[in-house]
Amino acid sequence: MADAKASPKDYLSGLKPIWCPGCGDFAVLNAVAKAFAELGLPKEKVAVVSGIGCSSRLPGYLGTYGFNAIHGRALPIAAGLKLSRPDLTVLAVGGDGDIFSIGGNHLPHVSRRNIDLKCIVMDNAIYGLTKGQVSPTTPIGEKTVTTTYGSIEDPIQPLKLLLSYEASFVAQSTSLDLNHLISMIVAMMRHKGFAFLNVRSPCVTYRGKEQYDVIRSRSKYIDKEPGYDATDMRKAWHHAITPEYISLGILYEKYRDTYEDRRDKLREAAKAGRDCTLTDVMKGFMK
Amino acid sequence: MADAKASPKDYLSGLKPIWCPGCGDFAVLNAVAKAFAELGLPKEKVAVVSGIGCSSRLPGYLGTYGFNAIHGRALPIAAGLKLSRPDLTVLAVGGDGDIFSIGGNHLPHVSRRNIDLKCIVMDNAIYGLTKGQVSPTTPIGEKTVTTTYGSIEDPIQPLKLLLSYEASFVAQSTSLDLNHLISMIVAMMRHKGFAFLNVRSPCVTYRGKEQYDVIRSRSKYIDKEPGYDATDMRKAWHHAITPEYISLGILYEKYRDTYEDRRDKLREAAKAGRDCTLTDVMKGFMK
Amino acid sequence: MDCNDIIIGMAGSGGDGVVSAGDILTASAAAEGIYAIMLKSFGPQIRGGESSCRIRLSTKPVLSQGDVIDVLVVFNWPDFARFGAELEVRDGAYVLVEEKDKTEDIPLPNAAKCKITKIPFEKLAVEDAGNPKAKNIVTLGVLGAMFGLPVEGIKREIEKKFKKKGPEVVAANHKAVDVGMEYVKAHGGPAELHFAHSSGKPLMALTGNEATAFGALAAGCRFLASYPITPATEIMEWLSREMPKFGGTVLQAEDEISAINAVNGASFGGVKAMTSTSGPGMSLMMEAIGLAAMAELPVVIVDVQRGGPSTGIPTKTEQADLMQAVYGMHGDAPHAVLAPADVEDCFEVAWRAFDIAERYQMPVIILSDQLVGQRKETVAPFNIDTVKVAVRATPDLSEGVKFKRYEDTPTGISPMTWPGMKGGEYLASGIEHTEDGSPSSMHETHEKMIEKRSRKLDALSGEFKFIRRYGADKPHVGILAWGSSKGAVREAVEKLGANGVSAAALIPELMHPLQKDEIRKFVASCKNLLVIEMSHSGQFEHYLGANGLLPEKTLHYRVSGGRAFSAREIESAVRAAAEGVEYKAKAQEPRRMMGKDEE
Amino acid sequence: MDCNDIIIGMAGSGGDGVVSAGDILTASAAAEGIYAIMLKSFGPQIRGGESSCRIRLSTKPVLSQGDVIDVLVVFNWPDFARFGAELEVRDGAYVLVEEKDKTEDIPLPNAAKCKITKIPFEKLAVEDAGNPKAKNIVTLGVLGAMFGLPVEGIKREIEKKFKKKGPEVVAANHKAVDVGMEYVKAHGGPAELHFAHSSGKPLMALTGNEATAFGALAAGCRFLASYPITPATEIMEWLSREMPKFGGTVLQAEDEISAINAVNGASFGGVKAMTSTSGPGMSLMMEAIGLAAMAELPVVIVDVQRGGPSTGIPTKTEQADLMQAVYGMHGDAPHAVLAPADVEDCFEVAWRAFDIAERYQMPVIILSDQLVGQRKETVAPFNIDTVKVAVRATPDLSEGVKFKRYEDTPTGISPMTWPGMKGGEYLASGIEHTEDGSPSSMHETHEKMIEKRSRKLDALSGEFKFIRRYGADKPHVGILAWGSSKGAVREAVEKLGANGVSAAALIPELMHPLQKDEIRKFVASCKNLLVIEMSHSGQFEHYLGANGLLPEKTLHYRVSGGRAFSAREIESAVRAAAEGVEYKAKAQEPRRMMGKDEE
Ligand SMILES: Cc1ncc(C[n+]2csc(CCOP(=O)(O)OP(=O)(O)O)c2C)c(N)n1
Ligand SMILES: Cc1ncc(C[n+]2csc(CCOP(=O)(O)OP(=O)(O)O)c2C)c(N)n1
Ligand code: SF4
Ligand code: SF4
Ligand SMILES: [Mg+2]
Ligand SMILES: [Mg+2]
Repeated sequence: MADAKASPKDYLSGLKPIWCPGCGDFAVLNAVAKAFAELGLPKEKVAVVSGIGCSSRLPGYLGTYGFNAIHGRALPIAAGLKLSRPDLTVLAVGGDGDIFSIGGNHLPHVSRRNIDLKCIVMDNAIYGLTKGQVSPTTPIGEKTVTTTYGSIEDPIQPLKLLLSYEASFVAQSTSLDLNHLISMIVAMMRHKGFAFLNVRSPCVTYRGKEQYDVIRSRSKYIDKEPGYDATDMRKAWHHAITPEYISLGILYEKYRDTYEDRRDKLREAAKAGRDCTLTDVMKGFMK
Repeated sequence: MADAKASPKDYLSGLKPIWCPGCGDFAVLNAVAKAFAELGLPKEKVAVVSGIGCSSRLPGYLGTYGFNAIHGRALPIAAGLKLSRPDLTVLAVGGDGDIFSIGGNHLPHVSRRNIDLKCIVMDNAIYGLTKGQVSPTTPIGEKTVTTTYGSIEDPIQPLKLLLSYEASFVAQSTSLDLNHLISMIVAMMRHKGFAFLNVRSPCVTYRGKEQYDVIRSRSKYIDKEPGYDATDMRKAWHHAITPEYISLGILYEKYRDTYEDRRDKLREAAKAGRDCTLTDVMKGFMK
Repeated sequence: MDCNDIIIGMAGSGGDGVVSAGDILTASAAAEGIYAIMLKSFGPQIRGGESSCRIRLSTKPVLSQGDVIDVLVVFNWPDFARFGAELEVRDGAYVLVEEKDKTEDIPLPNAAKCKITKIPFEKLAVEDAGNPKAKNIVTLGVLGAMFGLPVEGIKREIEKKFKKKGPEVVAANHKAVDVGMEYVKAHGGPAELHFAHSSGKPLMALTGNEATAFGALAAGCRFLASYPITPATEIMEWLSREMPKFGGTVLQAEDEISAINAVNGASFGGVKAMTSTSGPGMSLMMEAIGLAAMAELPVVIVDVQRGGPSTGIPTKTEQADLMQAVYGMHGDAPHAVLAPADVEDCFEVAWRAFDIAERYQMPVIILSDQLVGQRKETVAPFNIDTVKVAVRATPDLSEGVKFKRYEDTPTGISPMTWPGMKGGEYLASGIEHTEDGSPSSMHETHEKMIEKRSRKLDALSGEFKFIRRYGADKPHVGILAWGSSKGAVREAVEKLGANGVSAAALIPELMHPLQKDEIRKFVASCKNLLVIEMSHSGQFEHYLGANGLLPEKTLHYRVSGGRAFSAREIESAVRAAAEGVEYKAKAQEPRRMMGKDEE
Repeated sequence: MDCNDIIIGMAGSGGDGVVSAGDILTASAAAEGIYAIMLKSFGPQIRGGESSCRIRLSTKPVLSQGDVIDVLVVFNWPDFARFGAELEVRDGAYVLVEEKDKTEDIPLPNAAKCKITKIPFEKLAVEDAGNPKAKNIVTLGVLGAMFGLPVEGIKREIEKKFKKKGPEVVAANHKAVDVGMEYVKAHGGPAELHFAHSSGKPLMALTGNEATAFGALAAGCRFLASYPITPATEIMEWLSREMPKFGGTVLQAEDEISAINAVNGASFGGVKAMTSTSGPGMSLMMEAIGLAAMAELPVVIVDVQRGGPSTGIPTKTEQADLMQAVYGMHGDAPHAVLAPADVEDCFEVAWRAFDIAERYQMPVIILSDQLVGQRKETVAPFNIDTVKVAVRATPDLSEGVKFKRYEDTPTGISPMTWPGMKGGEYLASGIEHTEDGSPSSMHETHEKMIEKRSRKLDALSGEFKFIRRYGADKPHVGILAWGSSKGAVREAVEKLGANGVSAAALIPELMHPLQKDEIRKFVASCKNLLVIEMSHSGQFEHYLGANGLLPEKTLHYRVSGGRAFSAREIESAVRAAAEGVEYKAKAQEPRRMMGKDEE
């Protein structure tokens, strides 16, 4: 299946991104294309689904199948696609507003079902496309166009949530380190089951260029520590909630049956060894 | 404020519940009325909001203000009510389908905002009112009318979720122990901030009377352990996820500023020391 | 007196098993080739509350649940009272009551005109059949012996039903039937009223929801994502059992928004996909249905209507989601709406919905309702060979040909691809886009693409005919009605015709886009026009008006939901319309019987 | 040549500051008592993309953004091209371009007929004003000197705007104005076209969204829960700043479903509450709006319409959420819909929406649109004293009087309580209920209560008049239009009247329930009827038809959204209608200029 000669450019549509100069999402786009190339994915077998937001423009810049859908619904669309087309590689992407705010209820359910799809959040801690409103990851106290006097809400901690949802792969990276980002995307695509990657991707327009410095100065590559065991939930938890640094790397990865695995068994049970026809089924109405 | 002569009956509407004989929700209704009486709440200052489900019928059986709304929306309605009427006692109630499935996205946000309202889930691990479909807390493998061949989804763990959402009070009780249930409700009502109580409340019709035995045999009163410290998140976590027993009691309670506290400060900041009139504001349009 | 059309009603507490008795009776009718419609009704309690059923049996196809009851069995009068107008009995009806009931206490307005028969149901069950729970089975024996119902068929159904529980259980229940029959023989014997029938070709017994689910399966639907909701859940329940046998998937989603979007995703993947819901769920789906319209994805949505607005009356029917189904999305979002009118229709409408969705690449809403969705009917086995399994138009992907996903074509239909097709990669989107799928905010693009998408509706209404006409050619009164009203309307039209009143009815099943020419022709042929619907605000009438189809003077007969139309009231409405006046339903008498109205 | 009505357009890249120049110009007009309407337009880029604005200045109140541009400033032609038809210039217009631009490359179809003037904007800013970013301010100086715009006012606005940044910044910008003015003096001096005006009473400059927010605040709204969405977000932004000063709360909810339900909760608590959104958010709110209708809660919902369906065109206007606003809920859910037609209206409509909601206890939808919501207008200060602050009807709670929350009254309005009122405890519910609020699934209860709720609409349409009529008494062509179309329509009617074409227009602002009598009267007075709207499918026309208000022959002029109507095209449509024919907008010429259409 792998195509040896794949180059990242093959995965781009050629449409010029309308992101602001300096936006972190450029790096994510590049990393996705490079990761796809590294994995040699046939591009007609890849579908990238997004909601609405600056970040959700990403599928339009890829040359794979893409679906730039509605705000917050990348995950259920991706789930429906993957469940009915298990042969595809399905990636959902979006922003922190898209996936944690309006779309927040899809995460626990897609995680517990362990559907074999991937999700990248471009977390800029702001609503970019709608011009700078507070998001669920915006720090408390921050002034935005809807928090004139500073936000009074504690933000969510995405990694902690995903761990408690039992996502079978939880990682974090940033737009500042392209190579790390690529490696994380490659790893998540190789994982079997639901994989989640939070990317700290600065919005230079509404959170300022300083975000680059903030992220750079506070990053820590946790899985580069010798002996790091990504199957240790307690450690993962610790790295997810520590206020000291921004944990980068695979915090947690543990395989378990996917929804698709279990469904295959269920189908076997339903068929009970024989192929069923419509006529058979109709007979059920005659008892 | 407290009314010394309050009796539990004063808090009931007198309408006969339509729950099945043996349903766990009867105990919750009784416990709520008893807790209200114990706290001596003036009944016109109490509002109980619910969604749709067997459990959501509860407000109709109380003599306080009640709102039996739509499926999944008890929390945002309660939040809007409490935020605009901070003088009231506001309690949201509902089922596991109501609050964890369709309404699941309101929990993280009401928790992180720490709005001073209370939420009781009557968790029967099934959809009762709609006659027995799988719910997000139904154990894997269980056969229901929508999982003919056994459920293939891992259930969520409510207490774990609420802890990761930073609810400032997280407790669990059961319909089997009325006194414990009352004490938990009293404690949650006394807590300042968002308080969450999961009640294991058997659905005898769709999960069988055996549920009573299952719960009875597996219960453990964790906060009766000597020296139990409810502010220790790590311990709370442990009790929330342990597969060995069903933890009963207050797993976690820690005070922090409520949304209302912070909003009061915000209002002061906005006013900047002077009362504002419509004419003042209109002048803003003339710069 | 022989009859070939009989209506039996039963009411009791949850434990009395009246619905289960009704099911057995209906199934045995099906097996004997007797036509039947069975309606069930429950109180708000999940268990132990009151329940009732009414079964109409006939040697000819039955069109509606019928008007007044010929034979009524009541185990408990307070329970009966909760069903009010649903169980009205005719003068001269047989009313079978527990021995202990006092005749003078029977709260029927026309009790004096009924044949009250006291039967010790309880005692027969406990003492003679040896099982208090067998009261309903004893009753079947009684009914069989008294009115000539197919007792052997009933016994066969009992055998099928209890087989799994072992031969003793079967024998015990057979005995209960015999106990009932013997009691009749010993006490007055068969009644004068006798259901005359002979066995015919076996029929199926199924509900509209089951027929819808089966129709979808037959059309090739292989993905269903739904969220439980009364009165639609049986579609998901049935498919969760049957779909996996065909390699399909049924997902109980976390909510309706997730359900419809998963369906959008599956459809994007080239798989036929559906969701099923009722009013409250529909409301939540509006945004994503609009997405399907914009992204031009074939999806099927079933709305089994119930009483509204809001939570309304979940267990009872209404026809007040019509405007939402047609106009509920923001913006101009082309899609189709189909309405089944009976159980058999559900099958055809379901597969046709897929046929339209897949060929026209748009959402298709099946607007069913509780009355068709949850009633059980006996119908001849479906002819599976009639089902068209639609295939989407795909483009030429050969090298050098530029593929434009949203190409502007004369029909508005653009050949489409889906993942896996090399060279067919494209961006589906809910944002306005050019022919090649790139986002655009230009008015000119918008005008062109909105025009293209709407053209599909013209193509559809030109090609697809799905409308039914009954009755006289140039009627004195012409009825426009839709959906589940059809049964009572058709029955009324036929009765009126037999009685010399010239009436006709037109029932569109393709509700959107409407087949305007057909409706105009019909309207022109009628002297008086009467619009009949179960919507207090008159949604259907407004909708016809919106399409410019109503003459200046249009009469209407509308009620809110919560009950089924009877042919009798339609007759009255038509007779009034013949005089040019509007008919108002009388306040229902049985209402006075009830104690407290709250549930 | 003196004129008192001038239209200025500017286009450039994000960094060029054309919108900010337009804002300064508009604000200075307001301060001088000059009437103005300003439209801005942006490319899809958040930053650095193209942007444009057009400002119409007049000594008399301006009704629309105007047709063709008199003075155009273009910094960059590719940017200009993206705005296509939005910036059409008249023959003879002044076109100010960068010195380096080649006249023969100017891509205006009528370039040869324009007065092309080359000005070294860039150079003046960099070299003379000493700041490349001051190009837009230099331009204001140029425009002021060339066309007689209020330069002193401009300087005062600059002072206000830059005061916070210190006197040096103010001085530098003042200097930039001077640089522009001096350049004009040195090179050819003032143009022939001269905007003749004298200072009048100062006006306000604000957008429709701001006016809506202010109207709500004035009506006593103290709770807003919304979710950001273009083009409605400014309502939340403005209130998040002002509401806390009045002790109110603004919650940015996690989604629209949460927002509207929080509003339901606040209203249940007796507090005036509102949410603001656009099409996609409206779609998500349908279920909870139906709940408010059923539970009879006063809530206000603002839908600032944008291009649809689905995500559509978020930044541009359309009038295609009308049917959803009226018919989008499942079941029969009585509510009202109001549509503001200009910025001033937004204020009145907002407070009236609360007045209706609170007195009739039902949801009221304000159907605004991007064109009124985001355009800036100068208007006279609002008369706050006209605002009625509605108070809900409360019941007699004295001992011994039984309080029935949903009492069946002649108007359908039942006095209500809210938490805190002793003895007024009740259960609000979305399930059908009896007068005392207990759940019921009886048809009889349903019929009675649905009747009661719908009666409120009769009471409202009887009592409340909100409709406007312009033009001749017995017009040759009568126009029915609504919302933001009003400006262009009214302007066209006035122009046509002045040119001897007898036209009139009726603009209902209470869109639901419609004031049928008024509309009927109007229709009867017209020789030809023309329905004008910005919906490709003709939602308004369908809606009028649904209400039985259209004569057999009705003409229409409809386009999809993505642009504003011009008075000129309305004139053409009316002239065609006078001949009994329908007018079709020509494919817009400027379109050909564009390279790639995608954004
Ligand atoms: C139902 C709905 N609500 C709101 C919006 C408006 N909207 C578009 S994008 C967006 C949020 C953008 O923030 P985020 O998801 O963080 O993405 P970013 O732009 O920051 O990448 C919002 C609120 C919408 N399109 N649809
Ligand atoms: C929007 C919407 N979707 C679905 C339903 C149908 N419905 C009513 S209650 C319910 C679930 C009941 O389960 P749960 O919340 O666990 O409450 P329980 O009955 O078990 O107490 C569902 C799916 C509805 N009323 N509204
Ligand atoms: S607004 Fe922010 S997130 Fe959006 S493109 Fe610009 S920098 Fe990126
Ligand atoms: S169905 Fe279950 S949850 Fe509902 S009332 Fe009966 S026992 Fe209780
Ligand atoms: Mg963001
Ligand atoms: Mg439950």
